[in-house]
Amino acid sequence: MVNTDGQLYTIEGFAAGLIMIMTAYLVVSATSVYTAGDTHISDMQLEQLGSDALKIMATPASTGEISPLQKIIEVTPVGTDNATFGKMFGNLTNSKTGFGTDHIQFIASVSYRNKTDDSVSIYRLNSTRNLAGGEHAVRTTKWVIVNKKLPPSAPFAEDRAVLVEVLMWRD
Amino acid sequence: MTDDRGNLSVDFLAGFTIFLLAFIWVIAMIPGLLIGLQAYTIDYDAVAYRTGVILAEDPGWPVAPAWESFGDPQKYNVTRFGLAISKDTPNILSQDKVNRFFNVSTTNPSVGFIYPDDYQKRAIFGDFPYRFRISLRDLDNYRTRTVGEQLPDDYGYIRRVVKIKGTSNATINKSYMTSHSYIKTDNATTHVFSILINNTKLLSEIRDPAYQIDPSREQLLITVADLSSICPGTAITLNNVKIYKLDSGIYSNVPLPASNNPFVDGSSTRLPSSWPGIPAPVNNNVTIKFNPQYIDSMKAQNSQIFIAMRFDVSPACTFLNNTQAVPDYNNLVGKDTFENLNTTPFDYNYHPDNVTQPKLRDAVLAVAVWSGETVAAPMTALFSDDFESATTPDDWTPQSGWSDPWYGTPHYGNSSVVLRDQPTYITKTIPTAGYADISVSFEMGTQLSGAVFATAEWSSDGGTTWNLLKQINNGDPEDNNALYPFAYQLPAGADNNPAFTLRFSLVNANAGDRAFIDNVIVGGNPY
Amino acid sequence: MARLNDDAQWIILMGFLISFSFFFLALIINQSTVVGQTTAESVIEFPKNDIRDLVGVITTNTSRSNTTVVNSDITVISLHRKNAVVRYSLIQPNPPVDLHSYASIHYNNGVTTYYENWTSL
Amino acid sequence: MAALVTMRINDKGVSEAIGFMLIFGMVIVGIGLVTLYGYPLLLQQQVSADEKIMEKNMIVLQNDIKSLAYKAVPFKETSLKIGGGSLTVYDSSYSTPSSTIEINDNGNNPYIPPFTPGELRYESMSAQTDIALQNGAVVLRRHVEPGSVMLAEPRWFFDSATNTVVFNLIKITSDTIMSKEGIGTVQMRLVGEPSYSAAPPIPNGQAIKLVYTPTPSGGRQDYSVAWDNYIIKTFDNPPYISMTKSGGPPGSGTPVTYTLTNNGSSDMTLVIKIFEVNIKSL
Repeated sequence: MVNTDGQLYTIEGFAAGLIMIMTAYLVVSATSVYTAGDTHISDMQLEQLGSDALKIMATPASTGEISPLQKIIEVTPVGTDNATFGKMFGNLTNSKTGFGTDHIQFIASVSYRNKTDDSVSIYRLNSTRNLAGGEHAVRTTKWVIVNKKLPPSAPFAEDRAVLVEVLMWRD
Repeated sequence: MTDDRGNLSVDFLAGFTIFLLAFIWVIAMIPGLLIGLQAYTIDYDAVAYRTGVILAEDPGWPVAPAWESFGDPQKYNVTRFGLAISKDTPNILSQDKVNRFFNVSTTNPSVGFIYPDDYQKRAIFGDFPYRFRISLRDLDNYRTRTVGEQLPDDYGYIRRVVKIKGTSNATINKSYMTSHSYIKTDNATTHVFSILINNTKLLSEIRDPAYQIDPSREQLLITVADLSSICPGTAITLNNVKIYKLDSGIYSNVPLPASNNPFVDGSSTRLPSSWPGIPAPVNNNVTIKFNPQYIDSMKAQNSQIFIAMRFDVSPACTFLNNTQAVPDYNNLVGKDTFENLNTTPFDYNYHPDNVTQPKLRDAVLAVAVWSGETVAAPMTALFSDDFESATTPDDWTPQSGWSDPWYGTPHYGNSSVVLRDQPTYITKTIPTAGYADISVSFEMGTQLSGAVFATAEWSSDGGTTWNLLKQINNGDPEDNNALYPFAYQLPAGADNNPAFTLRFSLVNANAGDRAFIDNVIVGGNPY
Repeated sequence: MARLNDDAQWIILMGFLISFSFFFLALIINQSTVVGQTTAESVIEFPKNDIRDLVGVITTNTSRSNTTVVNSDITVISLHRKNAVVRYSLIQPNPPVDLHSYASIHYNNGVTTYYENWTSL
Repeated sequence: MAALVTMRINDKGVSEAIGFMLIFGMVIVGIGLVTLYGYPLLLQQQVSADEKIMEKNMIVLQNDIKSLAYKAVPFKETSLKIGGGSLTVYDSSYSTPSSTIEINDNGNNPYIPPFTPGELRYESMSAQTDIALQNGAVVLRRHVEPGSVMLAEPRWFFDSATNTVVFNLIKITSDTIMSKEGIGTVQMRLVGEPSYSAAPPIPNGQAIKLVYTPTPSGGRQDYSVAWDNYIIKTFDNPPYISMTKSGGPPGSGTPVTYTLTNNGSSDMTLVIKIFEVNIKSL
């Protein structure tokens, strides 16, 4: 008499294994790899940091003073670089509470309106370096009221609202 | 019939092995399946963001009276932490709120807020027991304050740039007294000096809470200095300080609780409750520092507060006196005294000659959130010394007598320690048994000339060999008579080491060279 | 032995059980992948900082932001650089009758419309 | 074992071979049923999952485009899995555009040259569905049904407080024809400064005419129904704007003209901004 018990164990082991592997295959191929959410989180963090730093720079240290940001824009001729901005902004955004510093790069520019034709001109205020292709940046902005000749050819200085825009990214 | 028992078991083994192999293979695929799943960090980031917003942009709850004014017994009334001065001034933090927030205890409910329970309910929110670490680094003061645990590898994070509103203060020194004719030519033994805090004016002249002097929310600091130089040789006692409140034309005398007693001669403790029964002898200066809660409890928003300080001098002399000499100080009548042509109280106002105005300092606030077990228990410093003791650095080994407590600039708290005038050092052995990941932080600064330098070093063998941590040379940026923070993570040689030693030295020094050290902290993770 | 031995069927049952649990796990994972993203995006999408900044610049120093030049600066630059339609008007204090200044500020970027009537402290 | 055997009552009539065949047959039938019904069901599930995932992916891409256009961020990239179909970029100059938009004044004089947005399109092979990211909107169209749906809206708006109509047109360009299946990284960048035109104010009673020309009749890429719903919802704002529609109907492949007449008391401002987004790679 041939004993068939043995074959049954083997066959059923095979069957169970096959079922599991098939399911695993289907399941793995059906679920997607999805990393989009993370980039938005870090964008948000960077944006918040930059917007905070600009806000702090636009806040005078004590009453009666003018804010550092307003001063920087007022003293810097249109089109020239202002290193004070870079130093201050870099210090505020790169400082951490623990050891070491962050590595945040930025390009800061100022937008103003031309009174004659309502067009908007932009000039660069300061930057750490240029944005290389493929780097992931965010933009933060801050309104400042300055007393300045805008555009530089304007006959007199008056109170103007300008928008400071900072494009920032991590190394 | 043959016995088939053996047959069965070989076959069973074969079938079961195939099943197991397939099972293991399938299980091995699960991590790959979970790659795309990063909801946990996203969640942590969102919680960190929320906490950051609450701390940086919200004044907390309750607002009036402000939550930070609740003492530890009533801290259960605090429902939400928030460090902003008001809801209209996001990112501008109040120093008092910051101080109260970072007043943390790990165990003792009567000392401060307890990590993590008190904070979870009021700053992190959510039923989930998140772990966290909140630090605030005062960029202008080189100070970092932290509540929470050591960071794990993976956590949600947000960093906010903020400003901290400093407090205002006034120092009334001899030149100020002279120029304002506070030193009257009445050769008497009893003198009254009065100070006016006009709340109505303070709150209406500047309306932006970020720059406002608001005595009911922020501490005022008034120092009457240079008393010993007014009439040398006379003995001065501070006999009493009376507080009068002028509210809708009516003067009332408000008792001064002992918890708001003045400080005398730079002491760090207030005059005891036995004062003014036993008048306090004064050598040089008197400092008045009222708790905002005290002013707030007077409902002083619309009132003027007069502080009348009575000094007794012996022998009689021409002394500080700007208040109409009233025969009976014990029964002062507000109207007669303060609305008198001969009374010109010192006005605590927005004039920069009178009062150093509150200044906003830059700071960075970081919130990290995670969950689960952290490697380290709540951060415990293995060793710390802020050199506040009068005989500092008593528990260090001074090489010679040339290391002393230093009350001048620079120091934190009461004092730092100074190494001075000749080559000298202090050392301290701090056993790190049972701890790994040793970190050292301290604040150091110098005032050097010539080829002199100051060093901070550590040793793993009790001082036979030294490893340099920081050296400040003459002319370095740190060589400007200020303290700078330094922090170092030490290599494994410092771990679990009973002979771990720190040393601060002043090398090649001559008379006049100084090195200052403060706030030495050694930390580690228990094994 | 005349009867089929069915002792081994628990193995196949186990296979099924594991397969099903695996399948459900995958379904749940598929559902959860998009959750976090929306929170981050909604934070970015809502122009809280922009609005705060705008209201701040208009209200912190009302005498400076009241000029027609500054008003059109803000309106035009908002539209050019921030894609937002902004309009505001200010009423300066009139001492001693009224010590407060007032502003009405309107902001619309197509997604968020914001309107504020502000009175100085 | 011997004891066990003796306890069996009667197994003579039971054939071991037949029993085995019975069980074996049942297993085979079971497997057959699963293959016949279960597996297609599973595939169906997977297809609709692919589609759902792609809908979300397209919204993620739309968010990237929003960042580029409205936040003036120079560069964005997103990794995503394109399942069950392919993602293709159609340059703005593609010869049979899925739509052409013209904005004219009262006298049919154009404010801008005819605008073809170009698009990023996901074409599902099995679900017979297209999802397109065009002009800042995400639209979906099933081949078997006539209509189309807008999954995410572009940022066109009317601000009644200032009586301003804003059209943000987004042009998608690419240097080469690109298509991708499987896991891909969509890299896009903002080209230049947005072109901005503020037309002369439109007084009360005057109108703006928006002409939407879909792909010719019978074309699979006719999204005019979705756009029609959106335009009506956004700009039909009585009492400020009275809107009339002519041509069409949407879905028939013929141009639809929307006339937006200023009914407000003040002049209406029209703002048209054109952003160019270049898809660098897929």
